[in-house]
Amino acid sequence: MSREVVSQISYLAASVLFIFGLRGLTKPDKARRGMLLAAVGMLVAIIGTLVKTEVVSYGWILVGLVLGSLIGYPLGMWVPMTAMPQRIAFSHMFGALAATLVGVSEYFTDLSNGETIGIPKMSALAFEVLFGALTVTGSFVAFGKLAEFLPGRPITYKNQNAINLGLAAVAAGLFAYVVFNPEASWAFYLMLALATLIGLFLVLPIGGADMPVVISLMNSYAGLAASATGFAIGNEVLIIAGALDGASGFILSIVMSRAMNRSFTNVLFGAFGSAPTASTRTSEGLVAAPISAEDAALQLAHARSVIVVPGYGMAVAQAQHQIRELAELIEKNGGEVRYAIHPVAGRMPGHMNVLLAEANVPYDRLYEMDEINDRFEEADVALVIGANDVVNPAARTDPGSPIYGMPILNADKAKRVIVLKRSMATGFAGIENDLFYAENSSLLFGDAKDSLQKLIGEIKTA
Amino acid sequence: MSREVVSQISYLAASVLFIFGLRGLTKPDKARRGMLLAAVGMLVAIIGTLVKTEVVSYGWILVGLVLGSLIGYPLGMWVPMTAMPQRIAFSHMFGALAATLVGVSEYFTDLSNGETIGIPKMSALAFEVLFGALTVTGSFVAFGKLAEFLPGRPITYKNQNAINLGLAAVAAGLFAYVVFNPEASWAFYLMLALATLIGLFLVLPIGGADMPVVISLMNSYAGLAASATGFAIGNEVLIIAGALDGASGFILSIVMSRAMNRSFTNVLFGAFGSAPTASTRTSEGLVAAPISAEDAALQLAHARSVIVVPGYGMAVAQAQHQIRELAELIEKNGGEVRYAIHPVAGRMPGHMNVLLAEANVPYDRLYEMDEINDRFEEADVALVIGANDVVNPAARTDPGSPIYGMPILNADKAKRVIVLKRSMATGFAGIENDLFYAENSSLLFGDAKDSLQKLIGEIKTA
Amino acid sequence: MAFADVYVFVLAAFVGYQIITRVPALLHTPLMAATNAISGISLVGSLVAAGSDRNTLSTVLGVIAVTCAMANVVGGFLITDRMLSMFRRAEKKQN
Amino acid sequence: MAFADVYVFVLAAFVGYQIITRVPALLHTPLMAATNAISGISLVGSLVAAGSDRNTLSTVLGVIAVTCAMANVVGGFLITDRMLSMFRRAEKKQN
Ligand SMILES: NC(=O)c1ccc[n+]([C@@H]2O[C@H](COP(=O)([O-])OP(=O)(O)OC[C@H]3O[C@@H](n4cnc5c(N)ncnc54)[C@H](OP(=O)(O)O)[C@@H]3O)[C@@H](O)[C@H]2O)c1
Ligand SMILES: NC(=O)c1ccc[n+]([C@@H]2O[C@H](COP(=O)([O-])OP(=O)(O)OC[C@H]3O[C@@H](n4cnc5c(N)ncnc54)[C@H](OP(=O)(O)O)[C@@H]3O)[C@@H](O)[C@H]2O)c1
Repeated sequence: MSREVVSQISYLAASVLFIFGLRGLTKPDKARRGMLLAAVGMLVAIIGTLVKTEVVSYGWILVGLVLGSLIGYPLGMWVPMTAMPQRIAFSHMFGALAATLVGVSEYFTDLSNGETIGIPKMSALAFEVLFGALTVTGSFVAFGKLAEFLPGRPITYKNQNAINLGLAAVAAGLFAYVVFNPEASWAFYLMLALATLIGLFLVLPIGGADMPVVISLMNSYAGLAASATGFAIGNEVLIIAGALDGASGFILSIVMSRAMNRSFTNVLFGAFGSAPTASTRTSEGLVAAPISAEDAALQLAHARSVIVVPGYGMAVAQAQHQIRELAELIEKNGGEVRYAIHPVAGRMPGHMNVLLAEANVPYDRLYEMDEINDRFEEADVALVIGANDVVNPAARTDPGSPIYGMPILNADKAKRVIVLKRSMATGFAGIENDLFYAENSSLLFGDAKDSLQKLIGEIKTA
Repeated sequence: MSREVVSQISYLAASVLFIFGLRGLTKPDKARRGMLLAAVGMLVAIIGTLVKTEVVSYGWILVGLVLGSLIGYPLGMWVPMTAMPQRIAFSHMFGALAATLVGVSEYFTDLSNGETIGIPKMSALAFEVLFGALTVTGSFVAFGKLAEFLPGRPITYKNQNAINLGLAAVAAGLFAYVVFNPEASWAFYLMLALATLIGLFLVLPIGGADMPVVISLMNSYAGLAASATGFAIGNEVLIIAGALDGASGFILSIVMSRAMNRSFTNVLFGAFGSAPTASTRTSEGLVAAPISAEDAALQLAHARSVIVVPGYGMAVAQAQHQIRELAELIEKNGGEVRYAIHPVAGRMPGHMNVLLAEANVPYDRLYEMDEINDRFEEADVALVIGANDVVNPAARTDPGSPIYGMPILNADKAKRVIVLKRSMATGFAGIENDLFYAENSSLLFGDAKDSLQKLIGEIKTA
Repeated sequence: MAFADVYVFVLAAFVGYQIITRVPALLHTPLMAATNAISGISLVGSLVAAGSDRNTLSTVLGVIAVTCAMANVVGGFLITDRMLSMFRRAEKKQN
Repeated sequence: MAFADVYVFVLAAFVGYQIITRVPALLHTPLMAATNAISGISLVGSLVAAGSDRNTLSTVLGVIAVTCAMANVVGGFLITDRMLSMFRRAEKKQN
């Protein structure tokens, strides 16, 4: 069997293994094995590439592989779960950079060998470099905002939209030009430079809290860039992996935008940057009832059925371990504890699930919104921990509210509601929450971790 | 745009439309629109072929298209629903014949043009012709058995297995030979001839009742032959459509074999031909209680909840319209009527559903086994109409029974069971059914249609 | 024969598997009829055989193939639609 | 560029769509990490760029690309596995 045939078969095997790998993620108990398959697929594809006849010197390759592994290991093993959003943004930057550089290298080589690049290949290369470069800087900004070395607030400037549109138009013009004039390398590199600027200008004006949607979109763009690479160099496993990544990013951004009550086009065109609108109602005249840790502990200790609603505040306070501890105490007292997970609780799809899994909460105690929403009525206590928007009844009742129509968790239907938060501050959407003023609810003020520790102490000594 | 580009785009469009079309079948209310999409896809593909530069004379094409439409119209509009199994077998014959002839034409043309056929293309051609020809004769026999112009009983002869194995070995040898010696046309045509024999000998020994599994397998073979054609002539829409058909036939035969308690390999290797084993238990000493139409009508008229279990006998008696009529009478009396559909009730996947739909029974009254099996206990009457094996409690209770382990409908759990059949004869599996002797069940003997008409008359005059 | 076609086949088989396993038992008979209709796509091969004036045998076989495939297309789509048109929900009281 | 590759892309997008829409919300974060890891497949391009001695620029860019892609592969698969290993059912009483 010739080297090329070995390589082609390895790519086919890798493609199939990637697909089976992702399929594993449809079932929690098959997910790990699935990812193992995908990893094997990656290994097979690497080996299949190394045997290719074109690959003649291995020295630099080895340098890259070792360096990459050295960077990858800490990114895999040391990054804490709470840092996942920035971790993922960072990786998109790497992925897009790799795709872009391959595109440049391919273009430069073809050109310096005096080859004529056909329209299809040139379109693929231009697309790859455009989307790749845009994703590199866009992901970098997203990373910076999430890691908080860039300001999280929207950075706006004058004529922002006009400038962005102008940049995009020029880049599109260059794209068209270089496709029909592949030898015009100035156009190619200028387009590349503009794409990096577009990436910056696209993401800078977006608030830090909106970054998850940005990340998903960037995921999808990086996937498309990878597919374009595949078209350019005629490699199907790249096309397939790129399409899978593209589909994943695209679908996650749709899921998020739906659950956040944003329109689909809003997401598609990246125009999700506007700062959250101000509250439509004020809390004037309403009084929220505070509760002491002692009283709250008493209620929890005697509850037969508790539903925990975690939110972004749990992630901020890193309170997931204390939640599990408290749940175990309640269970020891004969109560049942379930967790209600809103699709966009936290700041990333699946955010709450990972944190609770980290704290050893079994995933069959975690219920999706549709599964548990009818059960709140029977619950003795709904324990809201750092969640706000996802339990705001205005989404059901107030047509004037910006989140009206967004599906929410019916925590307000529980017999008693205990809310753990630090102040009366609003959540991500910046709007008042009537739940806090409801008759059946009371607030336990303070950092969620501290409050939970107090609750645990009270129940233990009781 | 060149003609070839138009044609390529039309094929891409057709592929996508086929996929969307089949996706429509996952939801009953989107199925019709889906099939419309698929039909549009077919039209697009035909037009895209007709504009190709190779196509130079349209006279004979027109003859074929008109003739085909003339044959197709009655096959589509006049064939009664009860004749669906043979109708489908007949079509597989046509489909496989078309694929085979294209393969022969391609081979003959390449050879007479003095072209050298490469190994990949020759493999595809040989595969196409082998599987195509086998499917033509195999489907023909299946058609004949189902349409009852061939004897339905297994036609066996001496050394059957040895002969079949021998034929297969020779065909495989010819396959290998011709792949490496494409100019050996004698080997090609001899293989073709052997394949037609194999098709005959494979299906003749199989009993008529087993034909549905045969049909599904043939569906899958015909799909594979079409895919091979696609490989041979480098046409992706053929590859895709063939793969879709192949998957469908394959999955349906698995579904059937599982629900029939046959092993998977059994189906895969076509070795499903053995005649049903004889009963393990006899009915000695047991007495079945007959019931008069009058008494049965009385029970049905007063029932608050009736579950109808249709089976092959309903199809034989064409009793679906009477069932609907009876159901309406029961409903008028305030009773509720549901239908429990076993996955292999009847003689074809989905057989009962189509017949009941034909009789205007709304499909949301039809329940799949898993949905309704727990409801029999609450039902006042389970009305078993020409079903036998699918309600045989031996599948649950008698480890010695050939159908032990097969999932069945729990009709025996209903408060009363009324069985409509003509005699104490066994069903497809040829085994006794204890349900008929159970204390809570009684038999209304006679053709199902007649019995139902009597029941209707009784209730009306009551 | 392009190697990419192998990918096309494998991916199409995946797509097929995922779709077909989600077709409810209710629609299994229409599904069989539908795949019959779609199998008529061998027209893309037989039309070329019948109409490209290669040689007499090719034309004859091509025309027979066109006839068979077209019969499947017309008959298959018609009967599928006929069947599907019978499936309906119980929206209002039936009469 | 073969036209068949367009089919490969379209079909892969279908497969992706059908799989991803069935990933439960529970596993959305691991999914993001997993696609990150898989995106490291751009190695198949960057290894060639880095190792085929075409010209210095190509080698330099290639090595950077190999580094980035490999970091995603190693980091991505490790963190996905780390996350997934934390998800568990409540089989027995937890301690
Ligand atoms: N999950 C996603 O994929 C995603 C992506 C983008 C946007 N979003 C948006 O994010 C929001 C998520 O809703 P959510 O209910 O989870 O969160 P939220 O509405 O943002 O509210 C979080 C609450 O946690 C409290 N909190 C913060 N730090 C805390 C601490 N250390 N201890 C205790 N409480 C603390 C805050 O109140 P105090 O300051 O008073 O403590 C705040 O009200 C939604 O609006 C969603 O649309 C989600
Ligand atoms: N659906 C599929 O895809 C498929 C495919 C292949 C095999 N099968 C097999 O077929 C069987 C289907 O089970 P089933 O319960 O539907 O049918 P069955 O077990 O074959 O029994 C049919 C019953 O209907 C009665 N019957 C026949 N004609 C009748 C008439 N005119 N009026 C009243 N009754 C009549 C027969 O009894 P009398 O003669 O006493 O009337 C017989 O007992 C299973 O064993 C299954 O494995 C199904």
